[in-house]
Amino acid sequence: MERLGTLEVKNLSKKFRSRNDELTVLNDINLTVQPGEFISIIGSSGCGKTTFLRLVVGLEKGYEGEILLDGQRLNGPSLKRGVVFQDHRLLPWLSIEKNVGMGLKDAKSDESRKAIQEHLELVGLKGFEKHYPHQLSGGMSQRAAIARALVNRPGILLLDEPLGALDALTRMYMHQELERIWKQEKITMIMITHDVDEAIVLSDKIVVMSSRPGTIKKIIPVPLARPRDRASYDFVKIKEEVLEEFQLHTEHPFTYTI
Amino acid sequence: MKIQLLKNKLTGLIIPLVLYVAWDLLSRYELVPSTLMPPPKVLFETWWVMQSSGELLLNMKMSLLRVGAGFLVGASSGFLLGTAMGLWKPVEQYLNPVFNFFRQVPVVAWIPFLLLWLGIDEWFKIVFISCGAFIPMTLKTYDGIKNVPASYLEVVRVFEYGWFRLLRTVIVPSALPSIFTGLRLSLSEAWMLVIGAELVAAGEGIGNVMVIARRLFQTDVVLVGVIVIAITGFAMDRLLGLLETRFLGWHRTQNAQ
Amino acid sequence: MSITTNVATFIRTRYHGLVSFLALFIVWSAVSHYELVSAEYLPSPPAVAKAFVKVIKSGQLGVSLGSSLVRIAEGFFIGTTLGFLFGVAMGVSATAERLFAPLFNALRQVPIIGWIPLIIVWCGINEPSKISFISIGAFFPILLSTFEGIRSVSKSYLEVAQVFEYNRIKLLRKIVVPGAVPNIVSGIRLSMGTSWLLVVWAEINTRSAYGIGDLLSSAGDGKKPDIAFVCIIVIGIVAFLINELFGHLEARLSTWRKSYR
Amino acid sequence: MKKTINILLILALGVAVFGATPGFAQPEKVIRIGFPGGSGRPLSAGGWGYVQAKNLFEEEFKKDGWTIEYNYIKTAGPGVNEGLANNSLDFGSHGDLPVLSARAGGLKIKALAAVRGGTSHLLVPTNSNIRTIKDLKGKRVGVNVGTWTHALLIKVLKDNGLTMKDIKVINTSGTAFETALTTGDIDAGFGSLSLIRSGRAREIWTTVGRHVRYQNTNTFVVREEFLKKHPDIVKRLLKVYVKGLYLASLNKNETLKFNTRTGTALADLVTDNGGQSIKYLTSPKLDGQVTQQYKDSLVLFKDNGLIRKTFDPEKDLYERKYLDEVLKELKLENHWPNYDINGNPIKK
Repeated sequence: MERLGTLEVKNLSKKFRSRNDELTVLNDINLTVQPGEFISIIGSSGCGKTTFLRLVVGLEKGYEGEILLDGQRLNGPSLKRGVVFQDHRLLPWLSIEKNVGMGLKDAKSDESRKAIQEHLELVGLKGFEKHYPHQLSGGMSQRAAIARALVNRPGILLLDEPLGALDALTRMYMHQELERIWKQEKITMIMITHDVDEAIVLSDKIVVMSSRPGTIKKIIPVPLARPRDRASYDFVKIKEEVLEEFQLHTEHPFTYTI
Repeated sequence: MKIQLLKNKLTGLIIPLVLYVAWDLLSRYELVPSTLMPPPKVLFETWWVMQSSGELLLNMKMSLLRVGAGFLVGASSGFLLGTAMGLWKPVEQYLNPVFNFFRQVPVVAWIPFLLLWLGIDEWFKIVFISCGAFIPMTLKTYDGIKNVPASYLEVVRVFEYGWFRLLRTVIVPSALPSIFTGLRLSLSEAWMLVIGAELVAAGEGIGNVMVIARRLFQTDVVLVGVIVIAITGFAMDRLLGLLETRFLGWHRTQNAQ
Repeated sequence: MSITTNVATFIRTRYHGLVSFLALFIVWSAVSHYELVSAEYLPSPPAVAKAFVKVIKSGQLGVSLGSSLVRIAEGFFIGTTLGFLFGVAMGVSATAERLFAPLFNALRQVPIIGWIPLIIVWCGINEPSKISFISIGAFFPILLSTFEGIRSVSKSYLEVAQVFEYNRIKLLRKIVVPGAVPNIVSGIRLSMGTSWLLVVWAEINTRSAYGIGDLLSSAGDGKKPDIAFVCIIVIGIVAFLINELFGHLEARLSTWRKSYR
Repeated sequence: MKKTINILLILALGVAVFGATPGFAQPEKVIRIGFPGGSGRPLSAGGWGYVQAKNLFEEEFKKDGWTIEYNYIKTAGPGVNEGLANNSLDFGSHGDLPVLSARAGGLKIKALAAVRGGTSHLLVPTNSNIRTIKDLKGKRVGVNVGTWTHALLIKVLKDNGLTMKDIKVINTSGTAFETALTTGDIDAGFGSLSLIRSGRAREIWTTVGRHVRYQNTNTFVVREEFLKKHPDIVKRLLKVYVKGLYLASLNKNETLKFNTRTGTALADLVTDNGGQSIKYLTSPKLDGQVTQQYKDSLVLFKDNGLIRKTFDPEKDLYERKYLDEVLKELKLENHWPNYDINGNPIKK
């Protein structure tokens, strides 16, 4: 199966209506993601980045503008887009193997079995097929969730702060793993994060969003060779550039969540 | 460590033992009339007579059959209504208020009408037990389905599941702990109500044995009846508990963490 | 908000429920109007309304309800007091728990209705038997909830208290019991609900001069289905009120817990 | 929060103190007599009705502050036993099965006098095709378990070669029995003439005109503990009672008239007891008729599992001392003859 995964977002706006109020969450978002690109979206909490992601997944309905995946307008969730949530959301009553196979039409066929096995290997969970989620550590659970999202070979993988709940060391280890998976699968990834370092380590481009209403402030390319060195001069420079965006455009400087 | 544990267990036996000895002495020396509190020895003898004559088994069988029928009807219809209300908004909107209204009325209050409508035979007893078993089952099934975490549902929406697969992989397993609670509540309610039904309108059954014994002034038989229904109720609950651990191992361990 | 808007909101939010009740009422009226079921088995709505007015006017309902409520209050008081005391003792002291837990666990297995024949033999069919019966029913929920409530008071609070060198009484008063209050109140709610059910059981099984259960069963025996119907409705309403009242109390006393979480 | 708890506690305490006192207070100087009774009847049948209607006990004990409490126990004889067992009754007057089963179950009571002449009718719904007792086989029979009609049913079935195992016993009592019979929930059962008169039932068998062993022979019993504590009160009470029976025996018509206050029509009373001598009906003597019948009953009850331990009534039940003294003091030793097992007076 050929993987496409070009995402085009044109003039996207999203409003939430409560009884009396109307709240604009996203305003005039324009973004193009090429196949195989790794994009991070970074912004302070409440800037609408999660809403944006949910719109792309199709879990949120009703928007103005256009979201096109390989030229087709999005309409509800689909297997063409995988998603990994911050909480791993593995079903506690299913074994890891079955959790990973959740997205497959017929999880019992030889083909599916193979796909599950491959993806478990991909995320480094071989040998844990029969385990249950509660028997896994946080990092392992998140890896299982990634395998689950990838198993039907979606064109694009959306990650909603996938490493947010992990401790610093595990997180750094997971950065390597994620990069490896991304390279191996050659898949488009869009990740939401709070963590500037994480974004620079992994992304081709960093989308910086500002809040109320959420708009794209700046798109910062990261033209560094991989694997990236967190201590290098270029790395630090990009980091400063990203941080500067916040300094300048945040009304409440104390609400950083960096 | 082990000795301490044993000691702890033994402490628990002190009060029952003291009570037992007090009971034995009081009734043996007639400080408490043995007509009200027959001595333990008499109870064992009575139990043995009832057991060996087959009287106890026969009546237990009748009661258990009734509980079985009433529980089956009540719990399964409760499961259906709970599921329907949990899954379909219109059903919930129209039926939940009515259900909530009727569940406030204790089943016992319906006895005169149930007797009027159904007579004093099996129909009355089974309907009565079913009504009692129906309510906790409906509540717990409905609760369980309503409380399926939205986060799990979102995961599945991405996978484009049909409703049947959705039900099978997510909704039912997620609601299962609550449904099991419903089953246990429903069964203990059924067991209580079968005794109640047999006290009100007889036929055979362990409740009826107690009524007749009461009327023939055989307090020992009444007491044996109380003990037997306690043990049976306990055993039934444990049985469901075992089933629960078997099917819901993931839930137990998850909660224990 | 004005009354009309209140009513409008009520109707809008409860619309579906109201429709179902209306439908039920229409079916009931139709069935009894066309005598599909004889009035002996199902009294018509007007007959029930008339019976309602009659029992209120004659004072029968008031006296019955009053007697039942007094019975509940007595049994409930005895049962909950004992349950609370044992619950606190078992919650605070491991020895008390080890002493009493097996006994109560065994007694708890007797379905409450199973006590009826024994209690009648022991206490007769008058007030004492009814009150003992209700007491037994009210005892266990409070015992369990108090015990669990106290046990659920987090160790970290106890450590805080240790740092402040609280003595046992102060510890109990300032930390343990307040921490257990939400549990205790939900136990009280459960006990109260059970008591209401049990008073009806007790009255049906032992019969006395007054009581809502007595009114119900004598109406049922005496072929006065309209009065029996009134009783069922009243029993339901009281159960509902008890539930609401104690639900509110529970919510109020547990607010700190919610906001804390 | 603390305030709410305090208020709740005070409320609960208040209710309990206010409510609990009348419930558990044990009255002193009250003589409590229990009778089997349906819907709160004001009077008993037979000689008892005379004693009650004339307020004989009340007048006797008024002067020293004792009050009399008549209790009509809806759960009939077994209910009277329960009252005696848990000290809420001092005296009882109930049938052979309840008295004998109580004594067999260890209830400490003594029989002071006999109360004779209870009747009953085996009824079926009007449209039933049951004609004879043999037709009852496999049918659902309403039985007020533990009362004398329960025992009567066993006797009647035995006469016809049947046992309780051949019928389906449905435990019903009082008004529940009448309802069940008319709705067809039961096929037969012992009841009163009023059901026949209202056209709701038909009689297939009756105790009226039959051998006295089919009739109910009640006994007037006292709790042993009360007897030990107040032998004088027991004797005085018995004396008044016997005096009442004597007066009743002199005037059959007045007695029957008092008995209509139980709610039974005069015609029915005449049908039930009219054929029997008033002397027989009022005799308190624990004579051969009573003792022989009770002896036979004990065997029957043991055989049918109604009692599990038999005993000697002469030793454990009858207390003739007081009755003998009273009769002597009243000079009524010869007013009532001794009756034999067939209900015939024994000539001296």
